[in-house]
Amino acid sequence: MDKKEKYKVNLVWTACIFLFWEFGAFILDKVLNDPLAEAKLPYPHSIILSITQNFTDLMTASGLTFSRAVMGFTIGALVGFGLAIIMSLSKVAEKIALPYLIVSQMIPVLGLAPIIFTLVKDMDASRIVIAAYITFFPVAINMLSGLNSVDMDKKELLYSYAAKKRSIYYKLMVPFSLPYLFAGLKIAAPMSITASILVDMLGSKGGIGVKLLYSLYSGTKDVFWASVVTSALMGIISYFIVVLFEKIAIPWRRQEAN
Amino acid sequence: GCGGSQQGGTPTAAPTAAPTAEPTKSAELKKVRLQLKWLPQSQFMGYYVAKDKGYFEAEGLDVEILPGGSDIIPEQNVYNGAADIGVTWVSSLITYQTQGYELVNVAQIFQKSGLLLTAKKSSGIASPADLKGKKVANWFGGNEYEVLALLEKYTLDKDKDLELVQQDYTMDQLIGDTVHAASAMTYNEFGLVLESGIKEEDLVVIDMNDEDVAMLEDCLFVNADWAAQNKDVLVGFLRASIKGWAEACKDPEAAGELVYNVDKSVSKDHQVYMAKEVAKLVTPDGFDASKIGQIDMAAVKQTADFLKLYNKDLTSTPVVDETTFNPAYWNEATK
Amino acid sequence: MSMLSELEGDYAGSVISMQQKKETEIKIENLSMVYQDKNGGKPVTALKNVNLDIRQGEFISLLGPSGCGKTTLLRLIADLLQPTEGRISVSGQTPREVRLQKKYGIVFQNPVLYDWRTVRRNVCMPMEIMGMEKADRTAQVTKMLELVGLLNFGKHYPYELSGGMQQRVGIARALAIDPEILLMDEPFSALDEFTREKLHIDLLDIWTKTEKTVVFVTHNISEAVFLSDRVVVLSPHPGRVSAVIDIDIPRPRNMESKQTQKFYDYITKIRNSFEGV
Amino acid sequence: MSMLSELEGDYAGSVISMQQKKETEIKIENLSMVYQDKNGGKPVTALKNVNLDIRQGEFISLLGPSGCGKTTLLRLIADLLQPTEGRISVSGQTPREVRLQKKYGIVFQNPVLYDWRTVRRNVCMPMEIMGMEKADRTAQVTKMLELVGLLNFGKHYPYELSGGMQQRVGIARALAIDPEILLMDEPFSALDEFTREKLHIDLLDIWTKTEKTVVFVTHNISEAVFLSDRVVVLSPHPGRVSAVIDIDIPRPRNMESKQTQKFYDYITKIRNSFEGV
Amino acid sequence: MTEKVKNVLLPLCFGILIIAIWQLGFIHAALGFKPFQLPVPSQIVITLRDNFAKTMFDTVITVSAALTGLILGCAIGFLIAVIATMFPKWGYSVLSIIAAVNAIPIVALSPIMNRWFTDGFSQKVGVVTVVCLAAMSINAYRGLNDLRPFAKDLLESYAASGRVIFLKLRLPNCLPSVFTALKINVAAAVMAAMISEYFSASTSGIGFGIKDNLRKGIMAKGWSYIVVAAVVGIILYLIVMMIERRVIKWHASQR
Ligand SMILES: Nc1ncnc2c1ncn2[C@@H]1O[C@H](COP(=O)(O)OP(=O)(O)OP(=O)(O)O)[C@@H](O)[C@H]1O
Ligand SMILES: Nc1ncnc2c1ncn2[C@@H]1O[C@H](COP(=O)(O)OP(=O)(O)OP(=O)(O)O)[C@@H](O)[C@H]1O
Ligand SMILES: Cc1ncc(C[n+]2csc(CCO)c2C)c(N)n1
Ligand SMILES: [Mg+2]
Ligand SMILES: [Mg+2]
Repeated sequence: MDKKEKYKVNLVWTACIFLFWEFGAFILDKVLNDPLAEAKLPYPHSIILSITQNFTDLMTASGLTFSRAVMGFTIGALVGFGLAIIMSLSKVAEKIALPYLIVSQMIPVLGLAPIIFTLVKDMDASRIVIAAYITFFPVAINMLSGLNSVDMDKKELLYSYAAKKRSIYYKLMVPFSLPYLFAGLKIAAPMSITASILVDMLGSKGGIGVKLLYSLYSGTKDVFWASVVTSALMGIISYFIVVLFEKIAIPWRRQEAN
Repeated sequence: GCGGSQQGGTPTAAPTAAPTAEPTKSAELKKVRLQLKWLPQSQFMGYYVAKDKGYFEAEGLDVEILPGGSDIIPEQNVYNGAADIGVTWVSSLITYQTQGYELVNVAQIFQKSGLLLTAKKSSGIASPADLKGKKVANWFGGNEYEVLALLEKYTLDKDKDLELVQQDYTMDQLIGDTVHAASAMTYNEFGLVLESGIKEEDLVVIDMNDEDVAMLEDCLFVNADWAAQNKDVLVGFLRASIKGWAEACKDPEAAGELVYNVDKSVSKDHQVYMAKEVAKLVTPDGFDASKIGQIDMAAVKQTADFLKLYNKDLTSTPVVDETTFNPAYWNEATK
Repeated sequence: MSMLSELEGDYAGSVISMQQKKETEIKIENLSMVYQDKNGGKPVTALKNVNLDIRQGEFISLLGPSGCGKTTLLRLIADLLQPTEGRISVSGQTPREVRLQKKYGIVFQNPVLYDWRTVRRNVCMPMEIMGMEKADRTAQVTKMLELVGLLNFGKHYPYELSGGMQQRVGIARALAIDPEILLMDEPFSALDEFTREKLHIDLLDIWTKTEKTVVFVTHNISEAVFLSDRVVVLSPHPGRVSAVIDIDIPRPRNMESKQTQKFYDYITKIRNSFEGV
Repeated sequence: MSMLSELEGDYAGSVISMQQKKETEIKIENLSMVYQDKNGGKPVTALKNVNLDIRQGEFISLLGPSGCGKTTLLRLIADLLQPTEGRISVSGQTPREVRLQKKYGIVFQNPVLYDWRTVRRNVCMPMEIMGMEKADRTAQVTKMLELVGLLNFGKHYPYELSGGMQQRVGIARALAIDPEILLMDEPFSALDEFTREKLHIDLLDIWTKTEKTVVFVTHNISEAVFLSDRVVVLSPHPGRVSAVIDIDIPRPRNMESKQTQKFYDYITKIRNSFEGV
Repeated sequence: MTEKVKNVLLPLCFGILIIAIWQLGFIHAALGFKPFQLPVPSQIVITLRDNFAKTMFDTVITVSAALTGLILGCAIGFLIAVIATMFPKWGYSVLSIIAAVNAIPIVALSPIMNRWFTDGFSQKVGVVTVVCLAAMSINAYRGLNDLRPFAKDLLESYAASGRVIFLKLRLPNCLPSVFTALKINVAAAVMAAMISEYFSASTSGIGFGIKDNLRKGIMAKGWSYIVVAAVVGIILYLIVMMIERRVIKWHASQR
């Protein structure tokens, strides 16, 4: 598919979603006469209107959230990557660590935040740590499954040269697992936005999370939905950034494009 | 006993040295972090006014107001040092104190409870007794004790006679009729319900103060250790805050606008509405404005007693004395 | 046919040969290898009681029917697999020690190229591990690609190559680091006869110059005879050594060597020892 | 040498052969195939202006140096690749139509087995697609595995097989459905000579009985001569037909056929046409 | 020691070590925590025992919603991957839409679901479903399309229909990635179910137990719910691993 066609497809999709949503909102509002129509499913055009009205506000907020997400994502991805490497280096480490990685995902931020605050002291740093904490898991699991899927014969080639662990990872394990890693990153990137929004709510002074919280609390539904849509847009953007990096990092897979 | 540590004591040996009234150079300002219980809004207008008018600065303080949020627990943040002074509800504070947190209430900003239960008249609820068999919402997490007390008063079993459910941030459950009665703060949620287009005459309101189950709400509290070591700072902070509150309560309209300009979390109208309502809680009818922040020990005792009765998780009897509610700093600040 | 009976003698004494001057390098004693079937099937005995001495600098070929354990034997020598019984020693050391000294070069049965590396960088890889200088590496890659006739495809990725071209990349990669012990598993099976013949000559040339020990797996009897000092025939299920034949064709060998009667006799002989299996 | 000059005549007239009684089945006209290099390199012309008629029921072999485009040609016939120029028709239809009629059976150059299927189920797969009855399938699988000598390995997974065994599974799979047109890409390259010879006979047997058209890619000239009605020699870069040689050795052929002078002469002839490339 | 025993023993020993360090107050000493800030294991266990019936009831509430959402979310996510595979031109965009949905935080989703569904269960299922979409669709898509060279050619040469290619090639080929997604999603599902209980119109469930107690500073009880959640997470994870071992024993990762 060439660029032009891709562009066309995306355009059609956007239009379709818009129209469908508009229709759904209409049904809810005018046909079912739902008193909460505006809260349940507002008209997309009114959301767009609200986004344009609050444009600068939303942009500063999403800028803050996005930058925090980028930091959280970077740290989280690195940690996830590192954990996967450690777990694939040693079966013992994998057996020990895996259950506890699951446990880590079961501790909600509410329980975790006080501990992190005490450990890190600085609130802003804590927020990034928490965002990273939420992000690392899919990266670790995906990368690990990539590392575990490396063909035996490809490994044997390097064993036969008595390559050091480091070069085995550098030259084989990691490049082989890149497609898996990128699948993990594609999951983690929008998730880091979610995480960043969540930590916005940890008493931050700005960010989309604050917008969401304030608008929910104050019943300003248009701002709420505008924030929801903005966060979704950030998700798409983060996803495409990862896709872009994937295209650069995995040139040998371009064959599949056709 | 818990919270009964010695060093927090010496309440009688309250700070004597009055802080220098003249403004200090900003370089020498002492940094103080105030942790709000909730979002920046007129509920906390006194501090915003004090900050805006330079009252804190005059006390040699550089106060940073930390907004609250869904996962922010002021008691925790003050205790572990992420903040110096906190705003919370007394009922919640006592729960923490009985756990062993050496936190001290140093000023009681709200003298009355702002909590209501509200329902649409169409739900058939006319008085608390009618809650039987209905779906009633509250936020829980330490905000439910007054409602529990109310139910107890009307001999309604919270598990059997009605369905108590959790309320999210919004009032949509009430508006959308998925609950019959919902909790609301006079200064906030109730206003939102009205703003949503429901008329006041179509609503029933159960006021905790009228029902005589009120518990104390917004207060200022600190870590006992910190207070002992930063008496001057604390007293200065209280003095400036009280000044701010006094001014805010005198002209809530201006205060609401000011809060709106600091942080546009809510619309200006709502912020002003909130300011007016909050003023009624800080300086109720007949309350001496110079006594803003005074700890009414009788009211504290009532709050503690209710808690003892309705909070099954309380591990020990609440201690209400000067280790937990210390008026000395307030006394000093208002001298 | 007189030739054949003359050879018979060597066959009996198999291991003790005329080239005794050279010392034993790879000593395989009582080697057995059983693969457990993880899915509940019967275990497969790939090798049973294999004894074989490979001398230093020798060019030895392994012949045998498909599935008889040739690859398994190669992998055991290379320490890529641990025997269930018996032992291998290489110049008195364990295969592991030798592997860790980076003395092995292996051409795998299927080329095992890394998808993410171009042809050049695939060939380059072992040299990177050996810590060779960048300039030297580039020169050596060019030389090796020239040898296998792929100079024009250096920048291509493996999926853009034909089967035989991929195999040649594998050969270039193994030869590039000039290993002391070269283990080749059907390296030329996907090549046409002309490319193959060219590579035979090139390989013998390299071998003569560098005095490597070469263990060469093939299905092509004439190839085995042409290249080897000795040909080992394995029998299948379980794999055992069924014959070891010294190839006494003078070196250097060339195309003419293939026209000699001796050459044909050897082929016939091996063929027969095969059929006897 | 008299033999050779006798053959020369056929060579000149190449396409028009003595077997004109059979109609042309696969007609390849002006076929060219250029692979674009997606990574910025030069495009590779794999095939250039190839013309070839393959008759119905013919056994035709493709020979040519590594990388000359044999696999590409096979894939073009099978409609797995679209030519950049020219056209192929099979009994007047496009390759697509023929493919959709499930007339092809392909043995790939590397076995392409499905990791998640046992040997039996790999062989079974095409029959499932053809909608064969379960009982028939089981019987046919057993027959095919017996043919390639893998009856004992039916329950094993591909990774537990040797290279040659994997290749034999691929052969069994292709033969199992008895396709009208059999395209085989170096099917026997990983097999020892004996297994190979057995399969030659078996394949010819099947071919005679079923009158399939077989397009057979190989590097082994004698194999090509032994099996084929005609041998097509391709030249590399870009791949063109450089010679088409009719093999006029009487059928049924057997081991004795290989001992004839004619056989050797054909081999020499093809070898020469190769070298002329 | 057999492999199975090792699998259980190693993490168990590690866990016991951590619990011991925790119980003996080393963690508290290192971080400067008081036991009432971070309860010690014995406190948690005692609380759990005293409150066992209620905790189990809450667990059933949460886990049933989490599992329902998990199944729904994985099924829909998988379907999306299938659509994106079957209609590469038009379907592929759905994956980016999923990425967009994945960026809507649970704290925003929950109130939306609260408005759409009136009961707590459906609300939770709604949230969990949405949360599980991305990991499944992205991983399954990779598995459905990362085929070995010529694997598809083989089937195409037999004129296998798209359906057959899907059933016989893509589906088994994507199983390892589906399991990867499942592993991520069991953790995500329990977590999402818990968080959505922060806002759900009910007063039961693990999430409510955590929020209510932690906010009130009743740490031992709050943490006893966290422990239960962790145990549930591990059990679900182990179940996925066990199924994985049976279903894809042919895969390199299982050797
Ligand atoms: N997918 C591809 N992309 C780019 N180039 C290709 C691709 N497949 C084959 N080629 C090129 O086309 C040419 C012919 O390849 P092909 O596989 O047809 O050769 P072959 O005759 O089968 O060789 P061999 O005997 O080695 O298998 C080669 O030069 C190869 O580099
Ligand atoms: N990983 C494995 N697991 C189980 N069995 C195996 C494994 N590898 C090989 N085998 C079995 O061991 C036997 C010998 O295999 P090997 O690969 O050594 O044969 P080979 O002589 O190289 O055959 P070919 O000439 O076909 O390559 C075969 O029967 C095979 O089924
Ligand atoms: C999640 C949530 N919890 C509690 C409240 C109730 N509330 C209203 S004002 C206020 C601050 C206390 O002074 C609080 C806690 C809410 N709206 N949302
Ligand atoms: Mg082999
Ligand atoms: Mg080929």
